Amino acid sequence: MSAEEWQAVRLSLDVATRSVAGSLLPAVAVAWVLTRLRFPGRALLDALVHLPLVVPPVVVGWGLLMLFGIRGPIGAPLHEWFGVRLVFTTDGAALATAVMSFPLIVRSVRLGLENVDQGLEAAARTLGAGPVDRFLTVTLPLMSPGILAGAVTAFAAGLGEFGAVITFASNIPGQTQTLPLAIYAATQTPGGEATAARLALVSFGLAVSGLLLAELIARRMHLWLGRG
Amino acid sequence: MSAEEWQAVRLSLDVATRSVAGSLLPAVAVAWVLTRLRFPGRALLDALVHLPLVVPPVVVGWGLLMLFGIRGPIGAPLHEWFGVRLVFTTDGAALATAVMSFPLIVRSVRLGLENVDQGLEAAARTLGAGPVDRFLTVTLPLMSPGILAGAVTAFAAGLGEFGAVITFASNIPGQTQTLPLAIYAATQTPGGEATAARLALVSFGLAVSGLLLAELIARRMHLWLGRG
Amino acid sequence: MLGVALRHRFGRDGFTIDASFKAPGDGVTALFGPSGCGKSTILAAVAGLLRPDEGRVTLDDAVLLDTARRVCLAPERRRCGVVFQEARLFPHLSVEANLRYGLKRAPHDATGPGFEAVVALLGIAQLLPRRPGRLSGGERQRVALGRALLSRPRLLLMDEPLAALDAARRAEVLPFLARLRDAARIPILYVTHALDEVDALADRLVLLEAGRVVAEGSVEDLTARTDLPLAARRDAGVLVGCTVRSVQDGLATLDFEGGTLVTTSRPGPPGTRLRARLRARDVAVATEQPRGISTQNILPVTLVAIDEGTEAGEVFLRLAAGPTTLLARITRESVARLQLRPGITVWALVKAVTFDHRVVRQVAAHTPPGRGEIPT
Amino acid sequence: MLGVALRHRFGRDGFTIDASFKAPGDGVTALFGPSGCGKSTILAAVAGLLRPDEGRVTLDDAVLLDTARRVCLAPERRRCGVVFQEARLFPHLSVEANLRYGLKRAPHDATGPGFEAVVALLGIAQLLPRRPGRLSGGERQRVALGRALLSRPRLLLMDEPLAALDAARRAEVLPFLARLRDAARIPILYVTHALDEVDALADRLVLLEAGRVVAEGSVEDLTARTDLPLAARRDAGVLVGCTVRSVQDGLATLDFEGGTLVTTSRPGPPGTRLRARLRARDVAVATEQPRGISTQNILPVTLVAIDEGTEAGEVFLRLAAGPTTLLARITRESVARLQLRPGITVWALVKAVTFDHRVVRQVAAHTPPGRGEIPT
Amino acid sequence: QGTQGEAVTVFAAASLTDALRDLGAQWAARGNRAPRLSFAASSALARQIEQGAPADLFMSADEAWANYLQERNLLVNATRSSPLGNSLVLISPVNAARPVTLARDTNLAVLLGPNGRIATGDPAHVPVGRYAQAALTWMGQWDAIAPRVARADNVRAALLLVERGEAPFGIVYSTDAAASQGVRVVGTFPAASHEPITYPFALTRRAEGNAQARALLAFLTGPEAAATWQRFGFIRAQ
Ligand SMILES: Nc1ncnc2c1ncn2[C@@H]1O[C@H](COP(=O)(O)OP(=O)(O)OP(=O)(O)O)[C@@H](O)[C@H]1O
Ligand SMILES: Nc1ncnc2c1ncn2[C@@H]1O[C@H](COP(=O)(O)OP(=O)(O)OP(=O)(O)O)[C@@H](O)[C@H]1O
Ligand code: MOO
Ligand SMILES: [Mg+2]
Ligand SMILES: [Mg+2]
Repeated sequence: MSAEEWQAVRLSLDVATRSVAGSLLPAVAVAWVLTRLRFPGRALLDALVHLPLVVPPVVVGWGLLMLFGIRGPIGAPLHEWFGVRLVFTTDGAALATAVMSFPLIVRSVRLGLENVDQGLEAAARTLGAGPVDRFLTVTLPLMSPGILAGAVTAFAAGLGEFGAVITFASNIPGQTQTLPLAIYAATQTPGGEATAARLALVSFGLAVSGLLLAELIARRMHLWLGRG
Repeated sequence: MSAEEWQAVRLSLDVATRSVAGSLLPAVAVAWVLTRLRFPGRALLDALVHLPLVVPPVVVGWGLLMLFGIRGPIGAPLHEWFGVRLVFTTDGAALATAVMSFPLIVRSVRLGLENVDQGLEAAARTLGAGPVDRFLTVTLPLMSPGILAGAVTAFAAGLGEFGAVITFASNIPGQTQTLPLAIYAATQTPGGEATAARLALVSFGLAVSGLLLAELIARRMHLWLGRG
Repeated sequence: MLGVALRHRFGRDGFTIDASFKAPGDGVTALFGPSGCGKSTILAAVAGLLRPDEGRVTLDDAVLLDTARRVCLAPERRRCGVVFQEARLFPHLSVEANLRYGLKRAPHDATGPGFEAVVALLGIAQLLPRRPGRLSGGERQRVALGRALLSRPRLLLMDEPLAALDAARRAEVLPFLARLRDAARIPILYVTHALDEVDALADRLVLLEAGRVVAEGSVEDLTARTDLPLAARRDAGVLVGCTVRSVQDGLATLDFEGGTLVTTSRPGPPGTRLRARLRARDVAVATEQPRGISTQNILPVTLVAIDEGTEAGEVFLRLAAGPTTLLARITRESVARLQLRPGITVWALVKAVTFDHRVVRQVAAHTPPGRGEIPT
Repeated sequence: MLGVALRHRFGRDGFTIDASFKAPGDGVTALFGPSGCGKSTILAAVAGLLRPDEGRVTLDDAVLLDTARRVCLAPERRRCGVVFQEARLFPHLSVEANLRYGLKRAPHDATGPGFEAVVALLGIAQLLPRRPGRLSGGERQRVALGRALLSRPRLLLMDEPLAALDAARRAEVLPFLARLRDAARIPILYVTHALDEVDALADRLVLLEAGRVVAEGSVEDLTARTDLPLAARRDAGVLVGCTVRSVQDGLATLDFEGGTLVTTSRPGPPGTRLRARLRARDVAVATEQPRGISTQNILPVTLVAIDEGTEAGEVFLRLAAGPTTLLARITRESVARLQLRPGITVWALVKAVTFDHRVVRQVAAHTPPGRGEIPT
Repeated sequence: QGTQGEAVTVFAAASLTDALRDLGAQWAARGNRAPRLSFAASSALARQIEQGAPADLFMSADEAWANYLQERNLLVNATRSSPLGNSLVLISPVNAARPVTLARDTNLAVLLGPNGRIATGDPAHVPVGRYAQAALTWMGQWDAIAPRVARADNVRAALLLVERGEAPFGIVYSTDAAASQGVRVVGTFPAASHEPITYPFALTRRAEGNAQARALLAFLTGPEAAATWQRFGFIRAQ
């Protein structure tokens, strides 16, 4: 593989990792809110979370560009006050990836949360654990298989994220040209099929490694939760 | 909205529904195999299932064209023996959508399955229920929240699927021009923002309706499973 | 006849089971032992839910498991009805559907109690449309019991099925289980901590400790021994086989080999064979015939031996009433005061009201029809 | 003092609770009633896990719940230790971490039994590193018990905590609970089906049926009544407060108001105040003083009344030994034979071995230190 | 000059990919800092530039998107030129290629048969599709052919559909047709049948004072590059 391709691999891993790391916490919070609270705007929040899933990635990228671009309502103050620029940066690619995979994580986490026996939370309450305490010591560990599954899905999806990234963060080698963008570039080149296939295989290999690792962790987790 | 846009809406619903309907059964089967069986090729199967997630949708579409095109190893016999052609057809769009959302369903279903108390399956065994019987009467109902969640995710993702569809099935109004393709087309035109935003809103509305419906079903399901 | 021989170890150096015992072709074999001694594990292996490292389980001519010959029948083909320690009801099915689950899957030629009979007896008629999630702990266990009974099993495995029932419900369900056993003629393996359940149900006892069989035998034999952990229980005592001679004004007269007993329990019509537990602590002795005393049963017996008691200050007197052995638990001080020694004749005193009617076993088939009747 | 008044209905026309009762500031109040009568529901409402339609729960000066004033303290602020019917151990934590969960979160100034003492007493030292998934049913419940004890609660709620323990373990844990109660001086609400647990632990009884309180009062008062469902139990009988006079050769002499009793149970050193259950079925009467009989306790008593029994052929004799009431369950036939009638003087006979040592309650503080000692 | 300083960032239409890579390498070989090349659809690139993308050079496949940026004053108008041209061709799979004469009366519908489709870019937004629509309209065929058009996302996707035999015909640029082994050009649309196919290049406003960027643009539009453009099938714009 060429140096540029290696760079794309490293960048893909970097972007996928950052995106998962960044979206995990909000995803858990949103999942908890959606599962455990009943409030008027709940359905709307649920729908908003799913938005990136239902519109084409390119449109998501376009929306992000409108919001986070230096002329956008969020991007402008970010840029002016903090000098932060997301468009065309690796962080921007991670943001686009995170937004795209957010519904996937939330779904997984919710499923994990729904299966937490509320009797155990009740037991923790009677033992004096307040809301945050029992969430951290009981709910969170018990929902961790769902979180792990969500993170893995998001990581895998992050490795493959294309439309939103190319639209929002552009296709800049070394900064935003992730593996899927490189693959795309290859398919845009006459006779690039072989390169595309090779890069797709690399992408696949990365995902497989991630999955295997997750499988190992999941097995330990199940043992740990006494379900082994 | 124009007649063509209405058509795109109808077609999107049609494609998403067909794709979910078609992939649900295989997804449950694959999830079961991955969760409950230990066999040598397991990790590979797991990875294959995730493949559409990790490579860009365009590449998936390209791969599908190689496989299911009339010169492809699957498409050729399908065409010759059964006269079935997938490229340029609504079925083809559904196939591409199904392949793209397959990993999402499988993940959800697995999470649902992992949370089925195997003690209940053991109880069913002692009551004389064979493998298929107890799967249908105990495992399947108990994992149904996972299946529902998977179906909803897949439906929502199906409404937004773009890259694989346009590459595999092309953009043929009335046959394969789904909502995301129309939205995409609008964003590619200078000044098309308004149209794109309007169509995205429609797409969003559809997804919200689907989610609300699913929420209702899920609530009933939880009551039904005695978790209410 | 159920034959069980198992050897299993959890993990590399975890808990180890090494037990073998037999259970008769019909009747109840009680597994008795302290918490964590492996009772549930044994049941799981018999049901086929746990595959032991080594073992052989046979039921009459059928080999359910033989690790040596690599035979291991699937649980669904073993037809073992299991009542688990936790009810394990299907949460998505109504109580009625739970009950019918096994019934539907039973072979068509299998006989057993009918749906209505079981529902009536377990007092769960008003629960039928509910979901298990809306049941109390005791209600749940009753439904689990019904579900297992209705699956028309060849073998019943019960793991403390009555532990969650209240006394009244237990008293009601126990004779039903006893009748079921007599009617169904299938072996029942029964795990319990309660001696009254053993009395009402068990024919054989398997005493377990730390995964091993300490003693195995008929309930009568084992309960008459003073060297087993059983004797330390405050309710230890012998079981005596009797036949009802007459019933009048709430008082029944029972013949046993070696004498007659009067009881206020209602053992059924004359001719019924039953089994009464005479708890050692309920038996007093007198060296002269007591007069003007409310105690109805005053039996002339021979003092055979004075065994060590399980508490300081207590002894067991081994008394012979004809061929029947009775045990009396009295104070060491009384032995000295009354100058008791082996060989002398004394009177054994047993109050008529100490015979709980659930300590008797109905062997005759002349059961009057009624609620909970088992149509076979 | 715990005050409970609740009204709650499940669904539109489901099960309805309408109960109110009080529990003293220290000591055990047992909730007693058939399966499904609402015991667990009441505990849940007191713990704050169920918000009743209407109700008021007060603990000393603290109002835990008052729906009228819209007060509803969160469960985690109520400091109620709860032992659930199902153990509800945290599956992802080791047994040790489970035990320490409540301990860590207890206020620093709260006192209670120490970690080692609880572990030793419940016999769970070898389980500490394990996961709950690898425990037997009884082991699980023991850990749950320890976890609740270690959370240093102001109020303990126990839902059949010993149901899954074997007799030996129960006998061992019961006095621990009793001592805990005496040392901790917190109210305990205790749900059970077992009268021996009531004897060993309970000061007050609340009898429930179908969500309503049938009777409420001290254990002594309620157990001496023959008109309550309690009397139908085979182990019904009065509780008598006693003081140990002397202990010698495994025999203890107990003084009570109205006489003296001899028992082989080991009630503790002289001066210990305790409570003995004299089961009605264990008490016989004689019209002339018996001689040459092993029975150690022969008390002159006055026959006060002959109450209807709960079985055909049986009656309850209400006997006065000084100010103390005893119940004897004898046959109607004996009443006729011995021409018993209210007013006459008779001898009440009670065997020394019928006093299980767990039927006594240690009130004095002079407990010899030993295993399971509670450092406060 | 030399290799110091920030590399020049070029935002270029995906259809320029291979030629521009080649030219980029040549530029670097002359001792310049290699440019950073970002390829995407012209539309995406234009929007990104609008949102402040650090692009120094914009090389569009379409005058419309260059106009879009120019209207927003994001291009240095003086630097805008359209040095490249392309021609529009009809292609067939290599094994089923029969020459077709493309004139005003050619009946393409007959050639397509009852079920055949003609693959090209989506006329709604892909430039090649727009040129194809114009050409077919010129031929008087558009109304008959429109329902039979397989609208691809980009030129290469249209090419792929023909290569794989899914569509018996496709309309693409001659540059793409030349690069593919799987298709053969069966006809070239008359230049008059559509607007000239041009590729507008310009400096962005942000690169106004960037000498390197200016130099690179000069190189790319200059005579040294012309041979390379030609090698990849582009023609000089009229
Ligand atoms: N969530 C619920 N919805 C409807 N009914 C319920 C619910 N929970 C309990 N019940 C009903 O309320 C009644 C009281 O239940 P509860 O669990 O308090 O009984 P219990 O006295 O603890 O019985 P047990 O001794 O069997 O544990 C039962 O009839 C039960 O079916
Ligand atoms: N999966 C397992 N892995 C390791 N140890 C286990 C496992 N299951 C049970 N054990 C251990 O094996 C022993 C026997 O457990 P079992 O459940 O058979 O006990 P039991 O006799 O039924 O007890 P109880 O009366 O309390 O229900 C216990 O010490 C338990 O901790
Ligand atoms: O009959 Mo006793 O137990 O010596 O009083
Ligand atoms: Mg067990
Ligand atoms: Mg309960």
